[in-house]
Amino acid sequence: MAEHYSSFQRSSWRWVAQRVTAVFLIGALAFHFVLLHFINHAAEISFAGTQARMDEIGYLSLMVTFLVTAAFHGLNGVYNALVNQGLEGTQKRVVGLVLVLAGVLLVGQGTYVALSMNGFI
Amino acid sequence: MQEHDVIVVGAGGAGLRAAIEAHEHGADVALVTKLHPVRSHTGAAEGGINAALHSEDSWDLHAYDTMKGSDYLGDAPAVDAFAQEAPDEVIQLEHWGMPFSREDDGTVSQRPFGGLSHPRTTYAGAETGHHLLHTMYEQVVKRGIEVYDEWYVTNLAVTDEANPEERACHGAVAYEIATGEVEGFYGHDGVILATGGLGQAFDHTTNAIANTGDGQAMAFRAGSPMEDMEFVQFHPTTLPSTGVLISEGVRGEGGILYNEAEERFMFEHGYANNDGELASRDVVSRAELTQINEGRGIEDEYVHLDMRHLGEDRILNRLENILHLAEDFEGVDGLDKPMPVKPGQHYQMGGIEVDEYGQACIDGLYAVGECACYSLHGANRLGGNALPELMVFGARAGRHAAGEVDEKAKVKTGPSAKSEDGSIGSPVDLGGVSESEAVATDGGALATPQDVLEAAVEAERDRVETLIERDGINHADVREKVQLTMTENVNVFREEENLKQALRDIREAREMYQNVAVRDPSRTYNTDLIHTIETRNILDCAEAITAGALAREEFRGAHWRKQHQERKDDEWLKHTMYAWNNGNPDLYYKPVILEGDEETYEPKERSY
Amino acid sequence: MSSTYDRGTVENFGRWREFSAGMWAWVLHKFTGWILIGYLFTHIAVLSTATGVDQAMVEANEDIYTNTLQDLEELVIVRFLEIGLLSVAVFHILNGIRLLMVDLGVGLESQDKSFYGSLALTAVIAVASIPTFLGGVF
Amino acid sequence: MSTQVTEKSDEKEEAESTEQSPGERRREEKAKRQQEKEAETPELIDEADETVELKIFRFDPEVPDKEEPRFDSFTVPYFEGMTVLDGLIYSRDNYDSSLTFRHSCRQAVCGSDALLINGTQRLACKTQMVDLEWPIRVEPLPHQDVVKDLVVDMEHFYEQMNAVEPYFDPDELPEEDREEQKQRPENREKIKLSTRCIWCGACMSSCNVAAGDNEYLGPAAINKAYRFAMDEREGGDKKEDRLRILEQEHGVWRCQTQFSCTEVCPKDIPLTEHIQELKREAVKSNLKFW
Ligand SMILES: Cc1cc2nc3c(=O)[nH]c(=O)nc-3n(C[C@H](O)[C@H](O)[C@H](O)COP(=O)(O)OP(=O)(O)OC[C@H]3O[C@@H](n4cnc5c(N)ncnc54)[C@H](O)[C@@H]3O)c2cc1C
Ligand code: HEM
Ligand code: SF4
Ligand code: F3S
Ligand code: FES
Repeated sequence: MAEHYSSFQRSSWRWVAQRVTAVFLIGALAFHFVLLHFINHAAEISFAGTQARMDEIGYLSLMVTFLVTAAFHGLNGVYNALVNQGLEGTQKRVVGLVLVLAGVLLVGQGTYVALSMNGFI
Repeated sequence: MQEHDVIVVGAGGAGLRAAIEAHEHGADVALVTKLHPVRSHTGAAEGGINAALHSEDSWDLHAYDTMKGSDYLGDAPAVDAFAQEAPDEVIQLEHWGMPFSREDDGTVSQRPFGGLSHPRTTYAGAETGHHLLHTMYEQVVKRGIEVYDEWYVTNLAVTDEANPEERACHGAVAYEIATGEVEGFYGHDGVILATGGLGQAFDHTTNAIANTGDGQAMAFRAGSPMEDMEFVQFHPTTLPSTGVLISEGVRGEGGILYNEAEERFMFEHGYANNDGELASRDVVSRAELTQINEGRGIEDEYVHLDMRHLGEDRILNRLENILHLAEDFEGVDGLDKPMPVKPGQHYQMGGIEVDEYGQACIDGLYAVGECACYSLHGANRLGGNALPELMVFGARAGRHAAGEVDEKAKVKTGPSAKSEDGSIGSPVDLGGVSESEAVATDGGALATPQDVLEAAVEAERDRVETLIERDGINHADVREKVQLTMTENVNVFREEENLKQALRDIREAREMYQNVAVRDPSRTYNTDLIHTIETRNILDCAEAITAGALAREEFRGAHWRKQHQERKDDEWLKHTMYAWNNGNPDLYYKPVILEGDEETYEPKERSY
Repeated sequence: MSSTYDRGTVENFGRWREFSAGMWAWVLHKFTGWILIGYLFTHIAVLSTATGVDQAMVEANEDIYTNTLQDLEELVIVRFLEIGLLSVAVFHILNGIRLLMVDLGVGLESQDKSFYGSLALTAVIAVASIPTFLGGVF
Repeated sequence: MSTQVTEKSDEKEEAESTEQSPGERRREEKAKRQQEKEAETPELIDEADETVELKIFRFDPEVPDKEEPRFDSFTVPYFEGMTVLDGLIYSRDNYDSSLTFRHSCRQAVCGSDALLINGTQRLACKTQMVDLEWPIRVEPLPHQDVVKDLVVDMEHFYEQMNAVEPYFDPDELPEEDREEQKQRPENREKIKLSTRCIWCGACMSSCNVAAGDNEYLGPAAINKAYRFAMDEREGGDKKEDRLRILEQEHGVWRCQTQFSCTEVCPKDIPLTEHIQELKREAVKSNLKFW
């Protein structure tokens, strides 16, 4: 077990980022829920309503940031959880890659969706 | 076979210190220990470690206090060396990071302790021993010293010339507890025994269950005499069910002892009209036992130590850990009820006879720590003097074994130091019961050290096989018999008839031991086997204690004899020596050395 | 010591009964976190119906996006799932706050109480949200 | 050479099934006694013939009979103040001398006898039977290989302890021969709790992360590192080194603040707090370089 030292990695930035995104997400998620379930009831959602909201550049960028932070926070969380359970070597690298890929796809698709709602695309 | 320069047996404070020192001087050291080092009983020491650190204090005051405390049975060369080197050792510990308690200016704190003329007990909270043990183990890890933990040393590889002083120790035989493997450890430059106390010879003790006097018994059977074994310290306040120590601090703060009739017997029965509960350990222990024996004990077993009147605040402030101890180990809430206490065996002043470098009379054999007797504590050890002893003499022996010491020792060892024959007046035979117990090895006939070791290994393999293969009784019955008779007859009170009874019982136990067998057939972690071998060692230690107690007809230090109520300096200013002599023990005396470096110590009345 | 007994995963997992507050919090936080990230993927997938909609349909509120969402919302099961999602999110937030406090070294002594608190508050919020979520389905 | 429980204990076991367990009864009584503290003579319960049943895990790779792990029942006489260790010793000395467990000091300083008692990691010597539900179930520490009966292989634990360079290593020492290094009392106070660790392994055994990731340093080793990293006598350079060790993959970041380590530690060391503090320290020291 002496090769602890060899698997050297200063992973504190991920730890910090997980907390920082969490702080942001507290607000963002609450806002999202309240807005789309309590103010505007989900059942009454329509594209027009969505479009109206998305037209505002502030709301759009908030939603995109929300998406990016949530994706990072969630996928990093999943990665940590798996690694904590003792994922090693190749397996670990593969899982990391898959998660990064999934994240990129998620954010890409999400942004594309948001932009279509906004009418840019 | 494992080969090293120095084999250290035991990894408590003494063994670790010896190993570090030998290693510092270039020796290749192996620590062989039946417990992982941090499990050693040094970790239980609470009070502190004495050293003359202050500029107003000086080593000769410490030496004087120690000599006086020993009731003038200390040897001056050992006492002087001890007091001179203790400060260096304590500072050394500090430099190794020991978390000593601190004064506001950042220097280490020292507190007053019984029998000391200056506050020189350095401490780390109420767990000084724990910190000392861990600090030194850390240094062992740092140096990469090889540790064979959970290896039980069963015997020494010693040649068997007729005269023990001509014998040589070439190593030790150890049993790997996890696997049942018996192996030889060849020590080019010698073997240092540091196996600790022998509290398990008594049924009520503050010592650990692993403190079974293995080192004393192994050295004894190899021909190195045991010295001053009758001096056993009993602590007056231990919990009755477990023997866990309740610190003197409770009485220091004003705790009161009561008997069943709720009498404050220390005063009301006139045991100590001035100091009461704060009289010295032996006085209080004897008072408690008198009460119990006269039927005024609670449940005929213990007395009460009451601290409730001190008030919750004061107790929580100063004695909090006592509350935990009483609650955890006796199930008693000290804030709510008086705590049951009774005297318990605490420390063995005597041990393997060694000089002030820790050398036994056998060439290449050293002993340090509680298992050794360099005649430092004499007839009575002062509180806080055992931990510095581990350090000072551990270092000295380590240095000597590594070949760094040229001076000749002033303390003489072995049969040639004899000044006078002794007699015990034992009602039964002492020593070995059967022929097979007589000889350590066939060394005299064997050519090389390796042969001696191999022969010893073979003998131990046989012993293990026999114990496991045969049918017989459980060692626990033998152990219990010895422990009960020791506590009953060789306790605080010693009367001739009782001592003789104890010798008879020990003899019977020895005979029973001929039929012990290990029930557990497994080679994996066979503690049944280990305990069975330990019980054999307990027998030898118990006998040596009792024989010495019967021989010494005076009252000195911790040794009290009913018919001999005074210290007899004319006749008894000498050490009791007990030698195995191939199974036929012999008791003799050797002189006390009172001429020190600076002055000659004059025996004075020991009063405080 | 040729062989030792490794009690293995099954027995180790059997120890859940002996879990203490902090461990339950850990398990639940993981669990809720995974649900949330899983939901995020689903969510984006559903929202993807918003791409390439026909502006004419939008005017009539008949585009795929609007239809999909409103069809989904008509399902009672979806409404219940939403309550579940809210509970999951609320617990994750509350326990997340608890964990952030722990990271900052605040209130470590009452970590178990704050966990129970998070659970209770989650329950309260979930119950309180029922009218909103179930409004109009039945 | 039977390794079976004596029949005597089996018989007793059967006779032992009352609706209310003795443990419950005694705990109730204890509570009652506490209420009646002021009352003149608290009623003394006759404990003379009370017995406790211990259900003890048995396994020995070498003894055919014990190759399959099983539980044996031992019924031992109860006395006031009896600890679980007392019960184990009694069972071994009177019923089955092959019952194997580590123990030495009997006073919670040697750390040999951390066991899983009624589902929680505790020191057998420090656990009063009255405080438990009866019968008492005793198992070896989870997440470690069992060598035999209650003895587990501690090697891995020791390796983790050694992996944090567990020794004092000051940047410099005082010049004078007999001069100590200065340490402020507050600084000693800060490391005090962390220095109490007795290497019992209870914390490590209770941590689920450590169970999953064998290389995780674990709470005890991190706490050991804390003891040095926070000791002002060592100096800043060494502290950097220490943080670097703690920050590696299997170091402090692994901790998921499960708190079970803190809960089981028999020396009441606030382990989670120490780990969290080190995480913050590590972040701080990294920020310095950015
Ligand atoms: C409760 C208590 C409180 C005390 N308080 C104080 C105090 O405040 N101040 C003070 O100065 N002194 C105190 N003492 C006394 C002091 O602690 C002891 O005398 C001292 O610690 C003994 O140390 P040691 O190294 O000789 O032995 P130990 O620490 O007992 O170590 C013995 C070592 O030998 C090993 N060993 C034994 N037999 C074998 C074998 N056959 N094979 C292999 N290895 C073996 C063991 O594994 C262990 O590592 C106290 C003692 C007790 C019991
Ligand atoms: C809104 C407020 C949120 C807060 C306060 C929050 C808080 C946290 C914290 C502190 C952690 C770290 C746990 C640890 O590593 O010790 C975490 C983990 C995690 N979070 Fe969140 N989170 C929030 C929202 C979300 C969202 C929206 C998602 C999903 C998209 C999410 C998914 C996760 C996941 C998957 C983990 C990993 C859990 C694990 O398996 O250990 N969180 N969360
Ligand atoms: S931190 Fe506590 S539980 Fe862990 S090994 Fe040390 S004393 Fe035992
Ligand atoms: S139990 Fe494990 S996860 Fe952290 S708080 Fe303790 S180390
Ligand atoms: S026997 Fe030493 S800690 Fe329990």
